[in-house]
Amino acid sequence: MAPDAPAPAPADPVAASLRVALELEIPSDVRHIEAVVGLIARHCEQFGFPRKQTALNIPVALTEALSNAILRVNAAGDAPRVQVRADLTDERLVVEIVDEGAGFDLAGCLGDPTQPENLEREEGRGLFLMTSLMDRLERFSSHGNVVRMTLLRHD
Amino acid sequence: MAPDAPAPAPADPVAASLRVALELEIPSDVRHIEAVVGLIARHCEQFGFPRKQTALNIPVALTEALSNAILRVNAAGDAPRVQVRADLTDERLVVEIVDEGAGFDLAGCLGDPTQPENLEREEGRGLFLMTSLMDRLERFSSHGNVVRMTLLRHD
Amino acid sequence: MSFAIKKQGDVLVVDVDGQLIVGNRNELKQKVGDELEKGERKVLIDFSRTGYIDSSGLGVLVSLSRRIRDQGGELRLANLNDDLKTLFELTKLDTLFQISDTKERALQSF
Amino acid sequence: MSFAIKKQGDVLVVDVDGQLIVGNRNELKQKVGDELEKGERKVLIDFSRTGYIDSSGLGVLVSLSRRIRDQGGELRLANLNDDLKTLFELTKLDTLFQISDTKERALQSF
Ligand SMILES: Nc1ncnc2c1ncn2[C@@H]1O[C@H](COP(=O)(O)OP(=O)(O)O)[C@@H](O)[C@H]1O
Ligand SMILES: Nc1ncnc2c1ncn2[C@@H]1O[C@H](COP(=O)(O)OP(=O)(O)O)[C@@H](O)[C@H]1O
Repeated sequence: MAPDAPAPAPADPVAASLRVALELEIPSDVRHIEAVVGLIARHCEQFGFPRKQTALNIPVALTEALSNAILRVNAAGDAPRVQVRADLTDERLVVEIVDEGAGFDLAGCLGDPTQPENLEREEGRGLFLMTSLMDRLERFSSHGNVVRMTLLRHD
Repeated sequence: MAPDAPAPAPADPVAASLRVALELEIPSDVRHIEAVVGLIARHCEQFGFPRKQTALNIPVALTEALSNAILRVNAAGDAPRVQVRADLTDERLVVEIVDEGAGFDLAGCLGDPTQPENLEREEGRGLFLMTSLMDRLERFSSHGNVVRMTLLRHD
Repeated sequence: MSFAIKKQGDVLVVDVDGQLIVGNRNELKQKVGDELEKGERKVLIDFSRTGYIDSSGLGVLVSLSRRIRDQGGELRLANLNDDLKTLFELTKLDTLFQISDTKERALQSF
Repeated sequence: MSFAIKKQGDVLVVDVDGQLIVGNRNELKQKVGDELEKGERKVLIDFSRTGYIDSSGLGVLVSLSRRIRDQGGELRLANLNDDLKTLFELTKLDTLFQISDTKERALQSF
């Protein structure tokens, strides 16, 4: 390697190959939502996800999933906890929210809050926003009720 | 919850329970070392590791492990790659560097470069710095030659 | 996050600072509710300093809107950034609320 | 990372900007080597703008030190921050090099 004319560094394989997994657990309390959302949005920012995704899609969809997990299961008493797992690459975010509830029928619960008769309802926009703001929404049971959301990075 | 006197938010369970795993792979080329080191040091900073650890212990030990992996195995030709895995919590960093070489006898290779007769040698300080700057250094074979370093967060 | 409430002429102006989400929506509901009980009838909510709003936050806006209308009052929203506009469009709530680009226009529209 | 070389009186002053590690140590070795061939004998390496140094970087400093001494010259190091001092102490290289706290003191020490 000639010191005065070093070969150009090859394209950035660190960013291209990087995969980041986050895992955390919070008590079932809505006051922790913002910290979790901030953490995951910041990691997506560092990966270069566009501003709209880190400021709108990710915070809103994640807040919905977390508040559903917290509010539905909190009623159970018994200090339930919510687990959050995020898996991030250059290309997509996959985030899983796990609560201790019995789960629910995703398709059956998904209404359309934009219908005129629903427009003035206070509730019922959470799952709708999750599907609208994410590319994929899944629910399954695996050591708890898991809601998995996938967002592709669109530039 | 009375709106004018909300209960104080409980201690930060997000930071306390958070676990971050990073995985990446680079071509065996020393020019990628700084990017990998910067990435991992930055994540440790975000976890609140003290400045000395993120500016000295982590960068130097990681640079040693990466350059050993790159320089020892590069000779083999055949576009070898180096894998890096970091596992981070509030309490410690565990980082593994995996090369495609046959491995080496860690105890046998560990000399003492501070002995007077070694002081003017150009080589032989890498493993010594890794053991000095980290709390634990291990080597084993598992889909390649794995060097694992553990650093406890000391405030 | 916090809500600042002040009077401008006969309009109650509410600034939403930070997120309007499940964790603080009741605070907004209560604060504006208290003012309605004191007799306020014109309410302007200013979102120029707002981050994001979740479905609970939208739900509180819907409920306040109805409550104000039922008492013969009027509600205006102002200064939604592009992300918040997207949110109101997605949920079609842009058809339910009277939304102004600036606070001045919102004040004039009462 | 880069190396800036300038003359100050009869002393060659080398600023190490950024890391001194396996990826750029040869550049330092070569640049200082060239100057030695041109007849320079007093060399001061200034670390005030240096990040971290790895064992390869330390190795180059050791080899330059020997080479300069063999040619009847002198090498001084200056402005090591606390982290770099720790590194020189760990490796006992603080006993091999003449290290000054400031550039002025290093210049006076030749
Ligand atoms: N984590 C969950 N556990 C149990 N039920 C859930 C969960 N998330 C959503 N649901 C069900 O889906 C329904 C619709 O949720 P959503 O669209 O968020 O509206 P809202 O929460 O405002 O009722 C909820 O009323 C609930 O029955
Ligand atoms: N990843 C590796 N693969 C094979 N051998 C290694 C590796 N890392 C270290 N070694 C062995 O350990 C020895 C000491 O390494 P080190 O202390 O870093 O000194 P240096 O690399 O300067 O010789 C090396 O010379 C090499 O034989």
